[in-house]
Amino acid sequence: MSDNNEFEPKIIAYVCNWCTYLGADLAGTNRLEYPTNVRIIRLPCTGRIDFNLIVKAFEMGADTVLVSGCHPGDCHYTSGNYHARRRWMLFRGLLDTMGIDMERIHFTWISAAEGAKFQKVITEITEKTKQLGPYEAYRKVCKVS
Amino acid sequence: MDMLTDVTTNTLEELAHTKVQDCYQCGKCSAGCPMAERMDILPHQLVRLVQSGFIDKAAKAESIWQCVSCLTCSTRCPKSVNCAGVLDALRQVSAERQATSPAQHRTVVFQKVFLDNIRRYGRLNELELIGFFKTKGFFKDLSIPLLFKDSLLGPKMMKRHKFHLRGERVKDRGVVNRIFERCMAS
Amino acid sequence: MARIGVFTCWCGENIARNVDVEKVAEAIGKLPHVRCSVAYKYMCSDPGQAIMREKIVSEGLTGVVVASCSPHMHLKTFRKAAESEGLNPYVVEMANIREHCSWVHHNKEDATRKAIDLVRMSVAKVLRNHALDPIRVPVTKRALVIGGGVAGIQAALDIADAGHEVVLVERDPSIGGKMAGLSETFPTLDCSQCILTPRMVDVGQHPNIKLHTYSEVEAVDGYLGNFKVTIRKKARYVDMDKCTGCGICWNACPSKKNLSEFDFGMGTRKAIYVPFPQAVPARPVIDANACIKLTKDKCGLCEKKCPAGAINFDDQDELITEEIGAVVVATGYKLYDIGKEQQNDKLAGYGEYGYGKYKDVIDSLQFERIVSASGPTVGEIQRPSDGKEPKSVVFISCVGSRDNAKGVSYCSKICCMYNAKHTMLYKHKVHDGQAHVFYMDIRAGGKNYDEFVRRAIEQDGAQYHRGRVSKITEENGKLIVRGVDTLAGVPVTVEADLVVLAAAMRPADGVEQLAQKLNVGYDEFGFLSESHPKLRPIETNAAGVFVCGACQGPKDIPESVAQASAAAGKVMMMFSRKELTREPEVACVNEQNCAACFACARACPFNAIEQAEIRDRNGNLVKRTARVNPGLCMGCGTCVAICPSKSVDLEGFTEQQIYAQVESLV
Amino acid sequence: MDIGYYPGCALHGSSNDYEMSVRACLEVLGVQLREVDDWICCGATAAHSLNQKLAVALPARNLALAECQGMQDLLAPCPMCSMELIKANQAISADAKLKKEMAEIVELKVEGKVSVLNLIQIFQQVGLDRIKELAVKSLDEFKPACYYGCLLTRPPEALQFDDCEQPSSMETLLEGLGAAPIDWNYKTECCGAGMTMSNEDTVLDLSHKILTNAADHGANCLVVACPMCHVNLDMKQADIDRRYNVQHDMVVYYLSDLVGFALGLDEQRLGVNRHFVAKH
Repeated sequence: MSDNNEFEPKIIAYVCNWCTYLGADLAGTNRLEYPTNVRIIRLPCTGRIDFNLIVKAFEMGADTVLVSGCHPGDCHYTSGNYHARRRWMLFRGLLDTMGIDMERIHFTWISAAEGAKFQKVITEITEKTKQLGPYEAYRKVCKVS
Repeated sequence: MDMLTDVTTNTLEELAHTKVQDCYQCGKCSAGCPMAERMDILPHQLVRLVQSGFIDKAAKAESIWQCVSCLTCSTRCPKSVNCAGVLDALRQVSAERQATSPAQHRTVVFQKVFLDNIRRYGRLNELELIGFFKTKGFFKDLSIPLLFKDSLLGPKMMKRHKFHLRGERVKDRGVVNRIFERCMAS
Repeated sequence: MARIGVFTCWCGENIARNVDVEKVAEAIGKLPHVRCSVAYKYMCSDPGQAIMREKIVSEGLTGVVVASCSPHMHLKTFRKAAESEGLNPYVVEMANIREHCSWVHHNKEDATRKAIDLVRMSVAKVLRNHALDPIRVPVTKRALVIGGGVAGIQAALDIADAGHEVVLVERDPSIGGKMAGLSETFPTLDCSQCILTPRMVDVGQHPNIKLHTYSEVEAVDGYLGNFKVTIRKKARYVDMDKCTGCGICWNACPSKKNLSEFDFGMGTRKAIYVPFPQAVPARPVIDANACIKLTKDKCGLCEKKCPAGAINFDDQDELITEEIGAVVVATGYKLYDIGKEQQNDKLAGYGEYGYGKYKDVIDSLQFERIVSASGPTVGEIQRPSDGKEPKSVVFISCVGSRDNAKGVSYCSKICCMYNAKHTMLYKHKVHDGQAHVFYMDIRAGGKNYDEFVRRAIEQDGAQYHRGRVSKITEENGKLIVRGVDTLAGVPVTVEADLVVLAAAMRPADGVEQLAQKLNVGYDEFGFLSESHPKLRPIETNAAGVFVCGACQGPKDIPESVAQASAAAGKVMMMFSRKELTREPEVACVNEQNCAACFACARACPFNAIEQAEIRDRNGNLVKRTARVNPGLCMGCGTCVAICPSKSVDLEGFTEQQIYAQVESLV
Repeated sequence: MDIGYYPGCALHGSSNDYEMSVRACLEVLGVQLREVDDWICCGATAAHSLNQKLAVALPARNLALAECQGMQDLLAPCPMCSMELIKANQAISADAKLKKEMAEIVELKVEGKVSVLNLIQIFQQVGLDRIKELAVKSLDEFKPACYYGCLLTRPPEALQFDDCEQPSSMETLLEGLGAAPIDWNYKTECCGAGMTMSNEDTVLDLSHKILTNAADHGANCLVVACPMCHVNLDMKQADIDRRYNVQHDMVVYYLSDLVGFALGLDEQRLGVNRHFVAKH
């Protein structure tokens, strides 16, 4: 990646411990290759993810944030992911108003059995972020304020 | 020339707007089909042929022309496979080739004449359709009885005013023709 | 001053091939607070753990990061190792540089860079970890079993025989469940009642079992080891203490034509009745909707005739509470409703089969009653419409099962076997009759199962056609069954006298509401969710609640019984301890900051947050606050995200820890 | 009530008796029909057998015409037309790409938001109570076998009309008007429909079974709401009789004929005198 000056995005993924984290484990067990740009932060449940964490990630230099948990109905904690989804619906508008580029936030469901989906999602998000370029706009705003 | 070799399962699926791989061959389509007893290849077998990529064989089946499009198969399918749509698609594929059997021949001719009729008038001219169909049928497979079969019925229908002698035609026949051109072209 | 030790694993070639582990160890060694950073071939091996233990002591470590595989693999291993040297296990973290790095990235330089990042994140986190103590809770050594079918009976007897008290709650007037109504059982054809009723009697007489029939669970409070359960005892109108079960009342009752639930409508019962002669308890109940006294205030014959004076028309529902430590759910199944009307809008009926329209189209449980020696026809096979012996019977598999369009997508598992059984029982009783089976696949995996199906075909002459049936109509007293034999490739029409539909197995009514009371998950079909499909098949995600039998998924009798004994085993394990411990990674409220909005309490999937009051020494209310019950909290963190005043945090995943992880990436 | 009206070729051709009956009946019930100006054929089976695109385009043109002529509800008494219109309607409203493509092909903007109704639905909208109020005569001499055929209820996910296996809407209506509909087995079996001309054997066989079953269950007439069913069961009945050497003598009414009788209309008004099999 350092061979040329191609932009290497920084992607932070907040994932739940029971589905997506295990999905990523499965991708590993099956040796499914994907770009190295993602940094996974393990949380018990997507229900734990509040939107400050998303904002914080951008503040700290993330170019894209991924939130991923269990499929609806599969939550280890019965309904945490429903809360996450509901909150996401609400904050989506708020983040949008705040001027956060919604193309840089991704919300997906990846189960423990979906190693291939994890690979696909990470690959696609990395590609997309490369096209979007670094999230300078946000950091500039942060500096000003 | 065999035009079917390039027809794949996917092509069929697109034409039929359905996923044939969903079919698990329970046979409920064939069980309920009012025509099954006359069919050489049953509906579930046709779907299986398409699943396995034997489109040639499926498109040559006489049974696709025996289908009455009653939709019983699609309605009762536990996997929501549009079996009637698969047969429609097979007919479309097959119609582009030479007719291979009288059953197929009669139906294709009828449907082509039907569409031709609409193309010209915008609406169906039944009298002309029957006349045309019978003549074409006569020339193609020399079935004279067919030509006269409905001749007994005609006068009775006249008597009951069940015909428009001239038939109706729409005002804007140009647009009808253009619609046909655009659909046939693609 | 924090002193962190970092141990990077080669995992043989697994990590070392694509990640330069020595370089990782070196880079991490330079981080502040890191006292030692070493790499070793196999950290999880005994020598690997020994290195870690040695460093904990020699360096006086206050925190440990192991950079190796997934924490799901070895976090427990390393925490245990640390604990053995006196370090609190919750100051050990892992960095997953195998599944999430070396196995998925092939460019060694990039992978090494990422590995360093991952370890750095874990170091940042562990710096903010603190010691946690396992949560200890006392345990009430008394179990609740919900459902008195064969699974519930087995679980109750096993737990009771181990010397613990059991409270068994059954919704119907008698225990026995579906099995009590079966004729004979596959693959041995032994009589269902003969094997079940002795066990029912055992339950009724067991000194450790407290039986509540005609009762339902109303509410569940508390947590693992300490549940308080409210049970509704429905008005029975018969005083159980006075009644001797002599039978004078039901012989006297003039209300005769009520369809028997036990016979699935194939027979009738009185308004005061015992569901079947071997019922436990052998005490009657009055059907309030059918009783002439209760509906029209006339009659009252049973009361007049009862020598014990046990009839009480003023009886009311009664709520009682029981304190228990563990719950076994064994609520069983019901059959998919084949008729048009459905409770669930995802399902539609099989209008084409005429169930409910033609009297001689019945479901499998109804057939069980027709063929059962204890059934309404005393085992004579007679069809419902005219009582004639059917000479041709069609059995149809997968009615509702494996039907995405109108039914459920899953296979109900037991129907292939009982269809074979039904053809045999039929042939054994009607020698000149012919049984036909329409099936899609024969699923007969199990000891002596496939042999059993072959016997039905080869010895008892059942005619099997591979194909679904499309339509059933009635003509001149015959049912015209239009199917297909897909193997022969021909449509098949059978003129039948009786048609038996093998309807899909669905969870019993009300199980979703019960699951909500217990905080147990359930799938889209209403089957209760086990904790892990392979390794924790009996546990649920609600601590102290176990499942067995068909409430968890379609099963046959042997499987239900095995699972019930397994559930009993889990309960006994719990009861063998003086107190229970739970993972301390739970939420806790900063009660000073809490604004008492209780948004957390509403969001909590486990009802683990209660409204508490802080009072001063004189008992004056200082403030109200949310408070987490650590016995109930499962540690999902939903409350943390929802709290507007940031007054809740989740141990093990605190705001500080997560923020530190993110910040370490700059 | 003022609604759009798409008669389709059959009602303007050999089934003009059906149109007479529908128009006469709805006039009494106070339903004004506004015919789609310059409508074209829906394409029927021929289009979806030979060209899938044409099978959408032909109905799409009619939907577009109805839309730009300001119609919200559209009565299509022929179930074949009705089904083709509904299917095209749903396909277009669900698929923006197709919507655009169709607008180009048919040279008119089409949104797919007209609500297409069959004759039974119109009667339901008027309401059984209202029809009863206007009725002058009980239908008690009729013991009809209500025949729905294939396309009144199929495909169920598209049409969302009645129960596709055990429909009962015609029975409910006629029972309300004093008739005694019988229960029978062939309510939704196919009569051969579009095969009338190309495969007569099939049609005769299927129709024969239907007529036989209706008679076996005690029907004294058959009621249909489809021009093709009427052709096969009425016009072809003499052929069926000849071929199977029977004498069916089964009068076949359109649903609107019976409703019309109840409303006091006579056979001439309803076009019943044009049927082949006469009441004896």
